[in-house]
Amino acid sequence: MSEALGLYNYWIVIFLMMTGLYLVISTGNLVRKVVGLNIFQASVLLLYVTMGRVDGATAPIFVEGRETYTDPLPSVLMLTAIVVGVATTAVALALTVRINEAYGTIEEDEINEQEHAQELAG
Amino acid sequence: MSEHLAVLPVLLPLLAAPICFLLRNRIAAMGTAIAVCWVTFVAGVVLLRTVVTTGAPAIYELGGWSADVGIVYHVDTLAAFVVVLVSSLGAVVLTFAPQSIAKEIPKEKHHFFAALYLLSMAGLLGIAVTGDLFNVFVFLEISSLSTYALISLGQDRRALTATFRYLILGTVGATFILIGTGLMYQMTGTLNMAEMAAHIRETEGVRTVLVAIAFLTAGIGLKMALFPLHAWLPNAYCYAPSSVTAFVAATSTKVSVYVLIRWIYTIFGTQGPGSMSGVVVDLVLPAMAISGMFIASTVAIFQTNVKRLLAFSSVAQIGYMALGVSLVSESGLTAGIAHLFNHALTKGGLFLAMGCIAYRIGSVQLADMRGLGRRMPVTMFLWVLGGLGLIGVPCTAGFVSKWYLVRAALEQDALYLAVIILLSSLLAVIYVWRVIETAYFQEPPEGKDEVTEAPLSLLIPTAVLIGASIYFGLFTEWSADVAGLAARELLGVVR
Amino acid sequence: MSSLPPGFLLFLGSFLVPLFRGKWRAAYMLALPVMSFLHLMGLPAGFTHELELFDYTLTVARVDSLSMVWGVIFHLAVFLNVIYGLHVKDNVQLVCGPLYGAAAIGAVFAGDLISFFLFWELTSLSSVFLIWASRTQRAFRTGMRYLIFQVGSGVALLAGVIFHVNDTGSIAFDHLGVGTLGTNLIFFAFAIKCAFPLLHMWLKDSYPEATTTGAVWLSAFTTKLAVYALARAFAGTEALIYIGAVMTAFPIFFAVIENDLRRVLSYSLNNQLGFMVVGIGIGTAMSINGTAAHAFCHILYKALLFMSMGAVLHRTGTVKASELGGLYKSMPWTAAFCVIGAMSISAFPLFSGFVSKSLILSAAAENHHIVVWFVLVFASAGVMEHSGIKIPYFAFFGHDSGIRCKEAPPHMLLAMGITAALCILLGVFPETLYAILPYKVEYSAYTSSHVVGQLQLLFFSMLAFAFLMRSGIYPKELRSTNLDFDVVYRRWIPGLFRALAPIGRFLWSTLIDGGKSIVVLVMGAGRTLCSPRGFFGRTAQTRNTVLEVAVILAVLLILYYA
Amino acid sequence: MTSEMAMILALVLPLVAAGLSFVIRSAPNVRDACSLAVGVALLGVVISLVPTVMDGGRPEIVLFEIFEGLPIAFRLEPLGMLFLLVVATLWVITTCYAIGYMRGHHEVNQSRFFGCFGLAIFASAGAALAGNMLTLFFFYELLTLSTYPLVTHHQNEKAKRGGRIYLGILISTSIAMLLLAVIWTYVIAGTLDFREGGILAGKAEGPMVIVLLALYAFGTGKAALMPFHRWLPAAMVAPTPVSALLHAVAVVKVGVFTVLKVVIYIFGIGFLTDTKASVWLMWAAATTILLGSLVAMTKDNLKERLAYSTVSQLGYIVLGAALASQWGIIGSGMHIAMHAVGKITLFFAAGAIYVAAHKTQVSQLRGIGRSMPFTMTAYSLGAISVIGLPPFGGAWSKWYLALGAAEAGQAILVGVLMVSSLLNIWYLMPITMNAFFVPPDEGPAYPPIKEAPLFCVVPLCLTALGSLALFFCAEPIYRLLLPLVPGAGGGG
Repeated sequence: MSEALGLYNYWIVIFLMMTGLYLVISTGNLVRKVVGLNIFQASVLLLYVTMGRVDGATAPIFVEGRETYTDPLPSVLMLTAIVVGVATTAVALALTVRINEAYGTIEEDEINEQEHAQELAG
Repeated sequence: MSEHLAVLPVLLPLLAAPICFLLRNRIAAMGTAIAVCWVTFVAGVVLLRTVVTTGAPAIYELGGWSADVGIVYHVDTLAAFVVVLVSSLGAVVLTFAPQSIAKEIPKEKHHFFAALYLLSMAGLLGIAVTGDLFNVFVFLEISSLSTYALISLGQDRRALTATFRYLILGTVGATFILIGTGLMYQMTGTLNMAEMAAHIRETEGVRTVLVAIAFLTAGIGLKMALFPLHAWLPNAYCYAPSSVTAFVAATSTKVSVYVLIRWIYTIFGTQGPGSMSGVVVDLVLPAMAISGMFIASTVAIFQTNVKRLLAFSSVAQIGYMALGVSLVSESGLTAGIAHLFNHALTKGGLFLAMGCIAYRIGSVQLADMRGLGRRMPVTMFLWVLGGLGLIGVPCTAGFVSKWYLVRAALEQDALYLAVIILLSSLLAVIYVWRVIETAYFQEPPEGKDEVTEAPLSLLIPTAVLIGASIYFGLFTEWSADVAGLAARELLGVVR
Repeated sequence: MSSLPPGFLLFLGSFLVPLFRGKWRAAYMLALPVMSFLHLMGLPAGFTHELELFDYTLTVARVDSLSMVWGVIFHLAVFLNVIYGLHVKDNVQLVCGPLYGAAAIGAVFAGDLISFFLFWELTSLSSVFLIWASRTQRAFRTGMRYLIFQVGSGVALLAGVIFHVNDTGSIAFDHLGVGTLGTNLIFFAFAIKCAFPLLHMWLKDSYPEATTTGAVWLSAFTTKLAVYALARAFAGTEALIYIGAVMTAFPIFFAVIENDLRRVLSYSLNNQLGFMVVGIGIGTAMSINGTAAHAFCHILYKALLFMSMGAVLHRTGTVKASELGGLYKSMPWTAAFCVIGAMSISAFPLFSGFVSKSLILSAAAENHHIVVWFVLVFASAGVMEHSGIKIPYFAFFGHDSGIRCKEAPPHMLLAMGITAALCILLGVFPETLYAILPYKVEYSAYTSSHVVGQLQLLFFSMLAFAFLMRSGIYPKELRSTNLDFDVVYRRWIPGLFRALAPIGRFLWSTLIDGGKSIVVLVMGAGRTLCSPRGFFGRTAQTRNTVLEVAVILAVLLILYYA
Repeated sequence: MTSEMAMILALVLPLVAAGLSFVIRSAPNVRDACSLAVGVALLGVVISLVPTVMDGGRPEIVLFEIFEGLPIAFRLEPLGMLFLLVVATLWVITTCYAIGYMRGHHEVNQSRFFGCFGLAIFASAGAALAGNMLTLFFFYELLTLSTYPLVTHHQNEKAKRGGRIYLGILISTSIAMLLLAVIWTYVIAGTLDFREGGILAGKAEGPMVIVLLALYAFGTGKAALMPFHRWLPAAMVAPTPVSALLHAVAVVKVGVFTVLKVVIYIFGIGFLTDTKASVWLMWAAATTILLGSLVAMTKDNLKERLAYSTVSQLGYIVLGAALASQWGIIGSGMHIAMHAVGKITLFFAAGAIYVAAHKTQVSQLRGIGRSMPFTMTAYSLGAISVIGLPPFGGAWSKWYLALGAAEAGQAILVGVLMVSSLLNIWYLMPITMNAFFVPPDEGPAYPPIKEAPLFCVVPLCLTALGSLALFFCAEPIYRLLLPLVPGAGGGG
């Protein structure tokens, strides 16, 4: 039990992941979907940072008397991932704006109806 | 120069992209981009020749950091082959683009198009050459993000929703890959794929690796549009600008398949103790591939939009590649790799032909293609040749890959698999013939202006791709033979 | 020139007939058989002509004593037929007649089974046009049936030869004898052309439908060729005796009730063949001689009878017994020739039939086939009844039908005259005939017992005919078509097909409909699922697809983890 | 000129003809003259090859490898020689005929027509010369595709439907079964070369041989073995020269030629005889023979009737192959030539009737022989040859086929062959009879002669005489084919 609780970071990761995915699935609002996606990505950031941690280690900066350091690489990688995430969010939001201009709504159901009508029209 | 060969194909478009963006001049930007693409292509060909003739992979350590700490570009035959595939199709399609986008994209966005195109290409090439798993994710996202932007340039407003859908799913897929990568790093302590493969045999945490594989498979399945994870593809292909469709269809899913091959064969291993690919190749991939081959082909039959039809056909064709990969044999893998290339040529050519048609009649609806065989004879003839390639008629490249695939199935005494492969290719006959019959046997719609043949600047790139798909149906030295070489390398059969 | 096979000149020459017109054509056509005959006569004894083909050595020509008899009479028949048909202008008949004769001659002289088969088929092909040339609907249907029978015989022969060759490796056309599959088939092939009982329908079906001249051509060659073939390959086969005996007897009944006089002649032809078959079956030198002689004589008098009926048909347009009568006033010469023919077939002494038939009868008696002998005697009486009396009586005498027409054309009369003369000549001087028979003959037909016996028979049957006519018991001539065994293929088999057709159609349509509905079902399912509105084909909503992705990930996790 | 050169020429010349037809669009006379000239040249080249093959020469050309150890290669052997000869001869004649027909009929798109025709001949020549199964397969498919525009020449709804069935059956059988068989053979035997004695002996066994043979036999849809015969009647929507040369000669003969090649050079006659794997195929072929004839009887459309007759006749050839006996093979080979000449005459006649009188149904042909005596005489000769009666070429091939059946101990099959002849009579001869002996339905009883153009009539008379000549000149064909069955010869 304690072992499972000891991995609480992972539980948080999984919780965030599920929340993100659930948001994407449950909502028809495009902006909320983007937010869900962001949460989903954030869970991964946490996952990486967590796995880089070493018990009793310090930040990977040379300090006298410290033998163990956390693995710096995951954190570094996550910097890239954050950039990617931001870019993605930017593109997604830009698209949402364009969709709003084109369809007059950002609700997926309504957009779908409009597209359906367009398809029938040819 | 030659020692930098491995990095050149990535570097050139990556550096040229901002230049194009900054040039702002439509003609200058497109000119630069085209020139860069062709130079990249030449570099890719030289790279492939070097790799094939020396028989050793070209390795480039970025910044001089060695594999355990830095990022290493590791170009073996397969990677070089994919580089040539992407750069060649990129170059040809971009040559097609100026005239095509003139009608489809506002003029002030052309430099933007050029930059995005180069960026997307750089990302795809990067995936091919890198030996670092995280790097794969980064390049994947570079290419994906630029592709989203490219697709959203489509005239139809549905391009926007299609892009959004692609974006959501693509990001989910990429994130899955990221998760898988992280888990793998956790288990092996390295991001270099070769080293990862070495460590994976010693690792205790088999379960974590299995979870990683699940995430990676689902993620890359999404990216390569493996049925039933293909939902983003049809509309994205359908509503994107013609040249974007051609480029994306020909390269992006193919590179994803490459990634899959890389993981299965380089990291997880397929033979001996410690091989982790068991369920993937035994069950998951074949099941998805076969259902895709049949269902997506059947869906293609009922389409009224020809680009959408071709998109669903792509989903089916991805199935062939995945099936080839899952067979874990020399000819199976050869089939998968050769089909990457052959199908890229064929489908690229077909989408370019659709571009010609869209350029002239402004529509890609089947109903609007009535009687087109007489009005645009050359374009339709090229289309027919490409269609035959999809079916896998002899003398086309599609035949070569099908040959290897069936052979691989029979070598494993899987007669049923061979029958399935051939039967599913018959579905292609139906959807291809629907278009041919419409174009040749129906009277042109009334009230439309007289349609003439597409301009040469569009026809020539189309003809080059279709011609290549015929050429490589007969002369396989630089397609299937190289694919076979790559397959042997991956399977550890020393040549 | 002398190395050419017999009949070859005639064969090639007949193709050139259409090139000539008028008198030239007449001269040319008459010259053809004459030249061919002279050529045959000029050939040395034991002449053979061999040809290498496909590693076979074909003996295209083999002249020996047996084939010579048929060779001579066939040439004669061609000559007489040409005279008889001089009025014909139809190129089809003009070519096919001599060609038919040439094919028969070729077959007679063929020394191996392959060339024999080739000529055998040629006789079928060339003769069918003589029937079709009547240009009536009946003739067409009849012609088709005739052709099927003839080619049926041809293919049976071919199959037989093939099995025989496969068994023995020999293609020689010599005595074969029944027993193996191959020879049995060959026997069967001959049996068809020889119009054995139950295989005879084509004969009485087709000959009456042929043209005036065509019937005369037909009567001469096909069946006699079959007799030759039987004599060559199956002499001494005992079954033939009984088959022959049946053959002589049963057509009589049909002949008696038949109205169409040419059909009556066909039945009697069939019955005469029976005598020859019996001769072959007995298989002694004497009986074979009898067969050969009978075939020789038979060709002449049967031709004469067909000629006379042809003449009647030519002038009056009918040969129905019920419509004719009293024609002797208009056509006295024809009537006279007909009577000569009738007396020949009835085997009156001093007529040709007598000298040949008695050979067979004697052979039967000598070999103690008493029952058969009685049957033959009965049949002889029957022949008298229907051919000897009925034909001339109903056509030329009997009640006067009131038809007044011209006498037959001169060339017909000439042909009939020559034939009649030959009939009498052979009857009076049988030695000329006996001289060319295959075996040496020490036989005299004109012994008192023969003559008296035959005369008694003839007079009694005449008496019977007179009595029956007087008392009105003689069966009335029916205007309908008399069916005998051909009821099987003209009524029953079509009937069977008609009965089975609905069942077949039902089964077929069920199959097709079933198949169609399955296709429709599959197509429907495909359309429902895969059309742009269908489950697989529609544009998926993001939420659903992400859900799918999540589900698939879950499935994968379970699969990998398990 | 070396044999290899001649072989290359034999392949290139039809391509040249095709190219010329496409290029010289504006000058029909020049174009047609060129086609004819190239045709004659091809015939010359092909004939020049005959002595080499007769003397036992087997010239070979290897072009380039497509797959490892699987080149596009050509090798001339007797069967291919015969087939090539038939195609080349009939091509010249058909070109004459087509010129007359297409002009007499004012057809459109004549350049495309002649171009595709040349391509189809190229494909046939390639199939005839193919040195391995892969090459043969390539040309087989090329033939399907190049004939599709010919079948659908009229580009109307009917043509479309016909084309669908045509292509649907031919492509699907070849891809689903033939290709499978080819690849399977390669996997088993490691080669696809045509070798005397076969390449499968000792490598395949048991039911696998039967399955493989079935894949080949049914996969070769062009052989029109039932139930994959429907494409042949469907193809009759094409203009008659196409039906004549392609669907009576080139296409269907490529089909049976493939089956024969497979039996002789892939399986090997001895191997098939030993394993008895082909017995079922005999019965399948026999069924096709009989059913084809029966269906033909029910057809009133002349071309369709002829098409079903072709289906039945192809059964003969497949039967000969399935017998896997010496004489069966020789009979099959001969029948390729004999049936080709006979059937092309029939189609020519059908086309001539269409051009001159615009009649397509059998029931309309009463009395037509009076106005078209040459055509109908030729028809009759051709019909008799197809039936297999002497003195026409068809008699010899039937002889050897039946001999082969007897040799294989299949008495019933001999019977089938014989019954089939009777059925053939039943549906072919009434046409002759009605044409010559029945007065026309309307108009005068003896109408003036109104034949099709001379370009149509002369070729069909030539082929009719050809089928006659083949009876007397069958010996060379026999000699040519004899090396196919080592151990045969010597009177049988």
